[in-house]
Amino acid sequence: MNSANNDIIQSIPFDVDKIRAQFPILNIQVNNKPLVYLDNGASTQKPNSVIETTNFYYSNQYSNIHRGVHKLSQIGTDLYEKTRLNFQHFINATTPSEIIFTKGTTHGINTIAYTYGRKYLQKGDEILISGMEHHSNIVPWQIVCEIYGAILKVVPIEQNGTISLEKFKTLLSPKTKLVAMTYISNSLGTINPIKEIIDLSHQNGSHILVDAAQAIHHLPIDVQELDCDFLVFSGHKMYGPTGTGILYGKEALLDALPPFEGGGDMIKEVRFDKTTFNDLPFKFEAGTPNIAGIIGLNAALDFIKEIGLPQIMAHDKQLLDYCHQQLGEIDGIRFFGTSQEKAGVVSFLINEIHPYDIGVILDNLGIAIRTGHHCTQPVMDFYNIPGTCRASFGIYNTMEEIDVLTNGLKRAVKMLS
Amino acid sequence: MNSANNDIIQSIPFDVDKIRAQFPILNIQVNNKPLVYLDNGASTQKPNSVIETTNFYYSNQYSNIHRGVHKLSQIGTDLYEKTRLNFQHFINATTPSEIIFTKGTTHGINTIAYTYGRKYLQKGDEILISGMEHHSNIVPWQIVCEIYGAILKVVPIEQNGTISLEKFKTLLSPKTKLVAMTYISNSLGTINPIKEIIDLSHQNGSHILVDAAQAIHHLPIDVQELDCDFLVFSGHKMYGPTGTGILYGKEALLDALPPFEGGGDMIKEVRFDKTTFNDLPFKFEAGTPNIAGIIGLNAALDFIKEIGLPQIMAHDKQLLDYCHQQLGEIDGIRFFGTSQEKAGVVSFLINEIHPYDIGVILDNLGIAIRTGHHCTQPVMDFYNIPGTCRASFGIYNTMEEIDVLTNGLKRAVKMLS
Amino acid sequence: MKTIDEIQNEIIGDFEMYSDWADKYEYIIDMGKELKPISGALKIEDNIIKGCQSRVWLIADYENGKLNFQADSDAIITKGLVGMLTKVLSGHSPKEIAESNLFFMEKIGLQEHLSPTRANGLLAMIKQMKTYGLAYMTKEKMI
Amino acid sequence: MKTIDEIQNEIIGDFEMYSDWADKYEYIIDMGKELKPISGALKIEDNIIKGCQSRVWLIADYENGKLNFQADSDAIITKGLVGMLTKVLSGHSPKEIAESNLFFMEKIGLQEHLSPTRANGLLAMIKQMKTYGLAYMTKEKMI
Ligand SMILES: Cc1ncc(COP(=O)(O)O)c(C=O)c1O
Ligand SMILES: Cc1ncc(COP(=O)(O)O)c(C=O)c1O
Repeated sequence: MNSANNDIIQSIPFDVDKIRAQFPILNIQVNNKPLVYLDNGASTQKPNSVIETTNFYYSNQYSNIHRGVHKLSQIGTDLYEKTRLNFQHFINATTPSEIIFTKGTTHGINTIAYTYGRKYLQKGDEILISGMEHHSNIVPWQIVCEIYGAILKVVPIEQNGTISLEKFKTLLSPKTKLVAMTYISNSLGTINPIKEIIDLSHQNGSHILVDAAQAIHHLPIDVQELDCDFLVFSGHKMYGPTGTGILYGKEALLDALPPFEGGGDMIKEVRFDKTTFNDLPFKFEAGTPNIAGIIGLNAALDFIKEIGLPQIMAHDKQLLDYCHQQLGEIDGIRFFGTSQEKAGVVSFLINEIHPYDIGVILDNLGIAIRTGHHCTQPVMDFYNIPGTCRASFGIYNTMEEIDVLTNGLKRAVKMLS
Repeated sequence: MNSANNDIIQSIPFDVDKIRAQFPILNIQVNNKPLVYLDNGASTQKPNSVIETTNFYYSNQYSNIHRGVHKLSQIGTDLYEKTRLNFQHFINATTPSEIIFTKGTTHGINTIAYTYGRKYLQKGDEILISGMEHHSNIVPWQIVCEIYGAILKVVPIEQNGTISLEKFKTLLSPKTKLVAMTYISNSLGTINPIKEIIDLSHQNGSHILVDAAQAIHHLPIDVQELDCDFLVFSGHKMYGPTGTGILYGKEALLDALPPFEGGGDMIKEVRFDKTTFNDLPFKFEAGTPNIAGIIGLNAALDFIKEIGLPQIMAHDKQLLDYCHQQLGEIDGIRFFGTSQEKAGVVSFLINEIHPYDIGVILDNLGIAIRTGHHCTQPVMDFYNIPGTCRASFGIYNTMEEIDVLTNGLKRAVKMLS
Repeated sequence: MKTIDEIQNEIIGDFEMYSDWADKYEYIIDMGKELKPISGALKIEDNIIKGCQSRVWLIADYENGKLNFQADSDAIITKGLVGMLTKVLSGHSPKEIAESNLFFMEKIGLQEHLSPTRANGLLAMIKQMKTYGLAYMTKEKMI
Repeated sequence: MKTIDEIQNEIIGDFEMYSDWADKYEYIIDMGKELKPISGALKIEDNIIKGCQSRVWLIADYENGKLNFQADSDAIITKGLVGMLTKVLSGHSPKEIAESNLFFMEKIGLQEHLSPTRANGLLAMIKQMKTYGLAYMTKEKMI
C-alpha cells in the first residue's frame, strides 16, 4: 500500500483533523468501512455549526419572517438579512439588494432565463454557452430560446477539456444577447478564464451570467472586479443546507427585469386592476423563503471565511496533484479534463471498465465517488463515453483518503478485468 | 382574569401537554413572558421529530441524491422518495408521479401558472379567482395573464367573508380556462365549499387549482374524491421545514404541460439539438432539491397522522369557538370572516385602534399574533381597513393561551385608548 | 435652544424612571396623542412614507436657517415615536440634522423599532429627515 | 425443468458460502462474463432499457409455451445481475413468469440493486420481463 507523501501532508495549510472533527458524518461507517467521501462536486457535507444553527433556530427562534411585528418574526428577519449582508461582503456586491436568495443554482439560472427572455429576447437573438455546461446552464436556455425564437450557440470544448478564447470570440455576434458560462466545470474541473470571457462579452455588448456553483467555495470572487452581470451558486455545495442558493445581479439590470414568480413579499401593493412590485431584493423572493436554510447558510459562509479561501485553494491543489499522481500509476487510466487551471475534480475511466462497475465496487469499500454523466451529457458525447468516474474534493479530505481511493481502484480493476 | 372553561378543556381530544412537550420552542420566554404563539397561519412551529430527522440526516446520511451509486446517495434517495409515497397516500393521489416537491405553495402555483399559461392560455381567455385569495394565488395569474393576453376575473367576497356560489356561477364563462381558489382563507378563516366549486368548474369545462396552504393540516383531503386538477400546499405551515412544498396534479395534465424550470434531474437526455424531458414527477423537479427539508417533511406528516386529522379539527374548532366567545366580550371588537364554515383563524379590529399598535403591545406580553394585510390586500380593501389583528391556532395551543390573549387585548385597549 | 444631543439626553433621562416596558409605552402613546396631527389636506402621496403596516406622513419647513418637521402616523405608537424624532430634530440647522447621530432610541431600549425590517416606516422617515437636511445644506451653499 | 423458486433457492444456496461482499461480487462478475452477449445487430432502441448509468438490452422469444430471455448490459455487474435474472425466469411459461415472486436478490443481500432509484435499469428490466409474461398469457388465451 502506498502511503501518502509526508512532505505533502505536512504542508497542508490547516489542521485537517480539526476540520474533520467538525463534520459528524465523517465518523460513520459505510458497508462496514470508514466513509471516504469524495463526491463533493455533487454536494458537500455539513459542519456542526451549520447543523446546530438550523437546530437552534427551529428550537428557539422560529417563525415566519418579514412584516411580522412580534419578536420571533423580528429575530428571524434579522438573521435572514444578516446572511444577505454576509454574502454581499463575501462577493463584494455593491448593495444587499443585489443578493437574491434562491432555491439553488438551477433556480437562479431559471429566474434569469425566464425574466431576461421576457424582457430582452427576440426572434433570431442568440444565447451563447459552452460545451462543458451543467444541464442547469443548458436546458433553461433551450426552454426560453424555444419560447422566444432565439438561438442557442455553443462554444465547443477542446480535447483537454478547456474552451478556446479564439473560438469563443468567433461565436460572439451582434445577435449575442447573453453569454452563460460556468466558472469551474463540475465534470472536468476546468477553471475557465472567466475574466477574459466577461470582458469579451461586454466588448461585444452582451450580458453575461456566471455559473459559480463549483467556484464559490474554491476561489475568491469579487463581482465588481469580475464585472459579471449575473452570478449564481448553491448553498449545498458550499457546506450549507439544501434548498438554498444565491443569485447575484447588477442592481440596474435586476431593476430592469420583470419579476419571475409572483406571490407574497415580492409585491408593494396588490390590486386586481394593478399590482406594483416590491423593491430589490424582495421583488425576486416570492413566497415564504427557506428561512431556516438561509440562516444555516450564514454559518456555512462563516465556516469558509474562518478557514480562508487561500488555504482552501492550497489544500484543494495538493489533493488534486496527489490524486493525479497516484491514479496516474494505474494501468489504462484516462483522465478527462487536463487543463492547467483546474479545481479539485478528477474524472477518469480505466480501460474499458464501465464507470458504474467501479462505483459499485468502491461503494462496497466505503468510498463514495460519483459515476455517470454528472449532468453534463454533452461532455460525455464529446468524448464519446457513457460517463466517467469522478472523485471531487472537499475541505475535509486527506491524502490518506486518496491512498484509499487508489487502492480501491486497483482492487476494482482486478475484480472487474 | 378569566379562566378557561374546564368542560371545554377536558373535551380536547388529545393531551395537549404531551404535544406541547414535543415542541422545544414552546418553552422559551419572549420579552420575559412565556411565549404564546398564535401566528400559526403564517407558519407553524416544528416538533422534535422534524428537527431531529433533519439533524440525523445531515449528521449520518447526507449526500446528493438521484443517480448516485454510492450508499449515502441511495439512502437519501430512498428517504426522499418515501416522503413522496407518504404524501401520495395522505392525499390519495393515484400515483407517486402526481406528487411534485416544490419550494412551497407560491412556487407550486407559479409552476402551474407559467406552464399552464404557456400550453393553454390565449388572448381573451379567462382565469377565475376569488376576492379572498392570498397574493400568491393572485400575482402569478396576473403575470401570466399579462404575458398571454388573458383576463383575470374575480368572484367578490360577501360581508361575512364567504363567496356566493351564485356569483361564482355567473362568472364562469366559456372562456374560463382555469379556476384558482383557496380552500381555506388565511385572513378570514373561511372554509370554501371547494367540492361544489370544483364540480361547477368541471361542468363548465374549466380546470381548477386548489390552494390548500391553510387546509392540508386542518381537513382530510382526498384528491380523487375532490377531483381537483391541481392542489398546492407548503411544508412550513404543517409543522415541517421551510423551503418545502407539494404540488399535486393529475398525471395526464402534468404530462401534457411543458416543463417549468430546466436543469439537472428533469431531463432524460440533453443534446444541444434536442433535449428530452424526464418522466413525472422528475420533469418538474429541476436541480438539487431541498433534500433535508423533504426528508424532514416526512416526519411532520407522520406527526400529523399520528395525532389524526379528526382530532386536530376538533381541537381547532374548540379553540375557535372559545376565542370568538372570549374576544367577543371586548367592547368595540369587530370580527372579519364570520362564515359558518371556518377554520382556526380569528381576524379582528378593536374600535379605531391600529392593528400595528395592538401587535406591539401584545408582543411585549409575549403573545405573537400577526397584524397587517396577511398577504390579502384585496380583502382589506374590500372592508376598507388598513389590516387586521389575526390570531391563528396550531395543534399545541390551549384554552389558557386564549385567556392570555384576551387579557392581553384588554390591557392593550386600555393603554391605547 | 438645546442641541440635538441635549434633547436626546433629556429623553433618555425621562425614560430612566421607567423600569417597566408598559411605562415606556405609555409615555410613547401619550407623546403620540399629544402630537398635533397633520391636516388631511397635507396627507398627500408626496408626504407619505409607507411602511408595510403603519404609514408615516412627514412635512419639512425651512425658515431662517432652521428646518422644522411635522409628522403623523396612523398608528399611535408609531406616531409617538415620530413625535420623539421631530422633537429631537426640529428647529435645528440642516447641517446639524444631516450630521446628527440618533442614539436615544437605543438608549431607551426601543431600537427594535428602527430595525430595517420593521414594517413601520420609521427608519425610512429618519432617512427622509436627513435627506431634507442634506438637500437644504446644498441649497444654502448655492445661495 | 426446475421451477422458478427452485432456481432461486439454488442461487441462494450458492451464495451461502460467501461471507464476504467481494466473493459475492466476483460470482456476479463471473456470471456477467459468461453471459452470451447480445449481438450488435439486436442492440437496437426497441430492445434497450435505459437506466441513467448502465443500459440493459432484453430480448424475449416465445416457443412451445415457454418464454426465453436474452439480456445484456454495458456494465459487467449489471450484466451479471441480468444473467441471474434470465437464468431464473427463462424457459418458464408466461403465466409462471408473470406471477413469479423474485425473492433471491434480497436473500443474497443484493436488494439494493433493485431499488427503484438505482440508476441501473434492473428494476425496469424485471417489470419488462413480467410484462412479456402478461402479454403472452393474454395472447395464449386469445388463440
Ligand atoms: C392561503 C395561502 N396561500 C398561499 C400561501 C403562500 O405560501 P408560501 O408562502 O409558503 O409559499 C399562504 C401562506 O401564507 C396561504 O396562507
Ligand atoms: C457547475 C454546476 N452548475 C449548476 C449546478 C446545479 O446546481 P443545483 O443542483 O444545486 O441547482 C451544479 C451542481 O451540480 C454544478 O456543478
